Amino acid sequence: MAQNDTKSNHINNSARLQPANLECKNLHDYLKTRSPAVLERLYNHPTICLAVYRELPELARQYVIRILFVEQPVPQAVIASWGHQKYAKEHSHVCNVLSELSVWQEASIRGGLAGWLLSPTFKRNLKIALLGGGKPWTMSSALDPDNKARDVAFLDAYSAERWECVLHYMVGSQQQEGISADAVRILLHAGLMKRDEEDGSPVITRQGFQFLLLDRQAQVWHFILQYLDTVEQRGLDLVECLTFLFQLSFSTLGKDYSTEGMSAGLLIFLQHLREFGLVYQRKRKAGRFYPTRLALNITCLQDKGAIVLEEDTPKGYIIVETNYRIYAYTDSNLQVALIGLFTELLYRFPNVVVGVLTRDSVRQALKGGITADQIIGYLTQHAHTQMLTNETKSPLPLTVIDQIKLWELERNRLVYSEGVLYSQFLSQADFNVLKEYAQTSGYLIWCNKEKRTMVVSKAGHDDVKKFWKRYSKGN
Amino acid sequence: MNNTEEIIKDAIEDVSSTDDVSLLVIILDTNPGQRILRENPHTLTQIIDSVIAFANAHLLQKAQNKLVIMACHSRASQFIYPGLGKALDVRQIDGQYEAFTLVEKTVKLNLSKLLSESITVSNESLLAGAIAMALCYIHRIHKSKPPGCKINSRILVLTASGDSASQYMNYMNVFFTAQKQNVVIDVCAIDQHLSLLQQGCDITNGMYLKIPQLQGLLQYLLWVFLPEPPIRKKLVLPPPVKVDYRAACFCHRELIDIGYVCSVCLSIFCKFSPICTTCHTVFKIPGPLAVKSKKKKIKL
Amino acid sequence: MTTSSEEILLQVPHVRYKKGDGTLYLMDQRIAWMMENRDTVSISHHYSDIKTQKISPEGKAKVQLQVVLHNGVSSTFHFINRNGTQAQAADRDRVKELLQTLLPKFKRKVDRELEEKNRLLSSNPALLQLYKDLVMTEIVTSEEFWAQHASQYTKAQNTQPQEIGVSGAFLADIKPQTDGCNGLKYNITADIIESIFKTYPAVKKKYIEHVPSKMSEAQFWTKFFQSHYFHRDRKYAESKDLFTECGKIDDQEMKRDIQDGVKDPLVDITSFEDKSLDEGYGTEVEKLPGTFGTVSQAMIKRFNQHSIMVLKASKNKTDQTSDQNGLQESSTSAKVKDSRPEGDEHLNKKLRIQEKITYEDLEISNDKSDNSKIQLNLSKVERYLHGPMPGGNVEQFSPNEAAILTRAVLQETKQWQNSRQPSNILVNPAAAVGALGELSPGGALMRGFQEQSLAQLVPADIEKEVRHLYLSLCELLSHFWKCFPPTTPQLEQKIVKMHEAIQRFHAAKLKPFEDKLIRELSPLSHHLTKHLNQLLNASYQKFNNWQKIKNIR
Amino acid sequence: MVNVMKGVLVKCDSAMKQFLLHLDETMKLGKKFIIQDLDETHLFISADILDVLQAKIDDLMDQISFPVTEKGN
Repeated sequence: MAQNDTKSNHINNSARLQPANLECKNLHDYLKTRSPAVLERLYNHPTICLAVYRELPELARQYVIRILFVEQPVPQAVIASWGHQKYAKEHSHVCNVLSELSVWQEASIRGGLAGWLLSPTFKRNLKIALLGGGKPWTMSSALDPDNKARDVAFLDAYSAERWECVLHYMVGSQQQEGISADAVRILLHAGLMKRDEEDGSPVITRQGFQFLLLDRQAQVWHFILQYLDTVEQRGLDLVECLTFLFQLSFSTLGKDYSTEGMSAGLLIFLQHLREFGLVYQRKRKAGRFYPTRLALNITCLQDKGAIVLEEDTPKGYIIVETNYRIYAYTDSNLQVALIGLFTELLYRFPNVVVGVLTRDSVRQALKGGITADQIIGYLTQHAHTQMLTNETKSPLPLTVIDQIKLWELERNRLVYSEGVLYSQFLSQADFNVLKEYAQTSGYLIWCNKEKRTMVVSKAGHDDVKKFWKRYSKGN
Repeated sequence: MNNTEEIIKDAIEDVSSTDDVSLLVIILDTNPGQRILRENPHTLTQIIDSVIAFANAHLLQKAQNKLVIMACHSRASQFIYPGLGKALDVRQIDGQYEAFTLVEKTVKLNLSKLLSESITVSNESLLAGAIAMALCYIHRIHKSKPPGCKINSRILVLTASGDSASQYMNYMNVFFTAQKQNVVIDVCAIDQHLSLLQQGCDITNGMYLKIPQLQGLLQYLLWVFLPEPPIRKKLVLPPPVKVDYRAACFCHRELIDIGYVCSVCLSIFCKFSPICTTCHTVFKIPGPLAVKSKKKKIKL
Repeated sequence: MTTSSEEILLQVPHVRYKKGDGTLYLMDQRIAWMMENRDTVSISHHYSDIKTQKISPEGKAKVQLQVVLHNGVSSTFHFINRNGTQAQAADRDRVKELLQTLLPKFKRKVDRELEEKNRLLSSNPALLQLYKDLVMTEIVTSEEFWAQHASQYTKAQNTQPQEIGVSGAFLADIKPQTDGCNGLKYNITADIIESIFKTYPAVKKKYIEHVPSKMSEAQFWTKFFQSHYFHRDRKYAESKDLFTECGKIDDQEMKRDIQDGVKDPLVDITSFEDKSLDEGYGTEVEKLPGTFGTVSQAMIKRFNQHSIMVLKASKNKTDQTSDQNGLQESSTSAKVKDSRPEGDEHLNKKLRIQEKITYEDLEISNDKSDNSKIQLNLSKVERYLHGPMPGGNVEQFSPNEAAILTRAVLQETKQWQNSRQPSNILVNPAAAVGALGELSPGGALMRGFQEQSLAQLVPADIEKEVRHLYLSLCELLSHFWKCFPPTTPQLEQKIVKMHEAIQRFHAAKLKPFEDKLIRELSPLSHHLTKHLNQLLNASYQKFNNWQKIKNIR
Repeated sequence: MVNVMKGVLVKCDSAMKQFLLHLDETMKLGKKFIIQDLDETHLFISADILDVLQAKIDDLMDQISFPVTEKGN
């Protein structure tokens, strides 16, 4: 991702040169981009701390928990000595993460040693979340039992139905009712859809397709992130919304929560969530709401595919055979449409679709900007339980995986990068000077000393040119 | 750039190793007969609170982590979390994460129930039995788990009572069962050193820790026992000390380095006797030769 | 240039070098060439510089001789004797013969020591490291180093290297290459010749007889190769060849050998049918008719004979090298023969066959003693069930005792329902820090950690450095301690020298390393070099004591 | 003085490069498009040809690929 960013800065986004891929940040990436001030405010809420903690890498979690009860800063050398030397790299990586999220800060100990100190706010609130204390979260004030309580099955059905609405709308399949202008606006904002040139009707973009191939959790998370970007304009408080979001994500499925004590802003937010099916409310003014599976563990991108032990998780429905055949046991148009993105559908029955992965079909998808990994990911995460039973690392047949990757590779046997060619330097010295400059400022794409030839990225051209002018004036 | 990438890469691949569900069964020795409890009952509260906090810390690690807490008594062992019957419906009372509150309430409720109804008879707790129960539970979970998901499960035993010679066989059975099911057994000895359980840890390559003082028990727990086996290899943890596998002679029950083993029934004796007291085998050894044969036996 | 001291061994006129005619001199040190009516030699190569000499093949228009130097430079001399090619060739051969004799002498002359040392260092890295650590840092001088420290290596060098045997395929390895017309060109190297001699003493005899007296070396070999002897398995006979009697001799050899038989009873050199195992297997194959049989027989015979020769060549190496006479060969084999009485020969055979056909792990133990079952009746079985510890610390409670305990615990539980103790009581910071201290490496609970798994903490490069430190320090110390008790003044001097060396080592190597440690990985800095320091101090102490005693005397 | 040209740097394996060279000198794309042959794996070509080229490459790929799956029945 990072590379893509930098590149796409250099090269203007001609789709051929640099296919702009859907980048789905995880919580970590998202928070990194926020200012320390915002982080500080966020850390005032135990829920956020909880979420952040869970998102930390394994080692980091251990470190944090180890110094959670320590008040004074701990020498960095000591912390370094906790891990085996073999994993020193990982250790440093972890330290970076913790600093980036300002979970801990540098603090010097007398004796000049540098030490780490947990951010007090973070520490306090994580403790609260873990051991109690502080004041209850909003939404968890007492309720008299719901006379027609909803069970989990119902909630799942509801949330699925709501969410599918959005997806259906995106692929432009028949049932389009029930999606609000608001949702559309977010889709547009997220660049998942764009207004068609001639008629203003929204059409799905390449990113949209990629979005569709994500797993449910990732979709929701990405969608919500996009939503949060727009939150400010709606006059809602970002921190408040985030907090609430995470409170939801840490709530218990099948339990009802009270809306009382919620600010007006939050109530609006709640309604939006309701529309996307993250929460269920019988009616707007009902004093209670039920969080749905969509809202739970909303940030857990990293452990996708880690099956939760509950029995009622959505079942996989795709079987992939080594002869590139795909059997999808589904009747949902959406899923059929999705499979259709990268397979050639052969037969369709009421409850099963048979397709075959061919070079053309996959290339079609690749042209559409879907990456091989996304295809593979989709197949994997929807793989039928029968596929999961074999103890191999991946449920899909390896031949298929490799072939898909190969098909992708063969497309980019040529790597293009727009640039400017500098050649026929009069003297080696000139060449070196310019090369040095370009290299240091990171514009140099290619160079050859003997031929005194170099290629500078387009973005860098003007800059380099200026420099050259100045230089040649110089002597 | 690239090295951070590769860090992330291996970070990812060790996620793949550790992102499976991890099931922790905590076995808590609640026998009031334990010395420390007899001296000061208040320590029970302290221990319980530490354990609960620790349990919650485990749940905190990953959303899909699973937790079971068992109470081990002088007569019976019981699951106290998740309790029998349907989970009680708790609301947040303060800033604590609901699920954690639930754990705390359930544990305390069930535990006090257990304590009130069972009267203790001896200071010996049925730890072996409790571990066996835990193993059964784990086995059940493994059978019922959906395909394609991995569970690495471990057992943590907290006890202040000493190991009891009378459970020796049961101990060994559970240890080797655990080893076979590759379930790791961790032991936290609160009061006295436990040689038997230590052997258990060694067999299932778990951690054994005799905590120096009760003060800050939680810190020790979090430090040593919170990391799951996959992560432990990355951390520097208290090294496995030399485990004492010496056998005790059948005659005086004393640990011996070198002894006499009956060639028929494998009984162990610290002194040579012409007749094995267990299987009554008569060793045909003339007097003078005894010395020589003794030497030979010592070679064993 | 040419000093009078050099005596001229050979002087050949009419030698052209680079379009210039002149005279070729072979001195005792170098080969030189002087332009005609010039008094300075324009070419002069020391024999030691010369790698090889090459000569133009027979029947070439030009008769030339080329000397190739070690540095790749080569200079070609063209012999232009007025009176014809024969003369030219004769000149050339004279030079060649002489060079042949001279060059080997000088080969060795190239600065042996240095080369030797280099080879030593490069061949064993440990020594190289030692060299780096001790010499390059001027802890000991290079002379001492070679004198003392590397002594065992140098000794190891002087041991006689193993004799190389003859490759069985050495004749096949000679790759004939066709020159344009239908003739083959064999180029044979010195060691090929050597092995031929080893294997075919008869040929060697011939060689000694004929070359160079009757014919030139080249001619000899040409004859050899095209001779019936070499082609003996081809079936056309060619009379009057100097190798025919070689063939005869060898045949006698062969016969004798066959009579002797080969020690290994499992090979049969007397059978000449070419039947591979699977077709003779079970059924007897009838003899193949026609010449083919005989041809192949000859071939097999030849092969057997060849291999016998090869074997013998390597077997009788010692006494062959002692005396270059071909006849020796036969006599030795004769010796071999009568040194083996019949009796034990059978025995050997038996043994050999035995070991081929029996597998001891397949042997069934034939002690079928009484298998009457004895009923095992155990008493006091519970003893098995008891743990291996001084058991029985179990105490039973009397009912009221139990009641008290329960009550105490119960009212403890009462408090849970209403209150929860705040976290800072759960673990107060002090306790937390304490635990942290105990559990971090070097802490109370990490006892035995440092010793055991220090290795895991130390990065590889540091580890390597430590190893080197030990290597060099131990070297020094060993020499230091060897000097005690100092009986001779030399020893005393050496003690002082070594002591200084050790101190230099301490300052130059150990100290910087320790500083580095402190900087890089503080938690274990002192542990790593503790032992090294102990060693050092021990030696220092010893030295001081010794000094004192000396001063007292 | 130094000579400056705008264009696109192409990185490819040498086989691919040969193909490009071939395209270039046989004018398969209607005109010459390689501005400079930089080295074994790099070419500098004119930017405007890009889409045509990519298309060309694609149907080359189509030619040299064979179906891994048999469709139907």
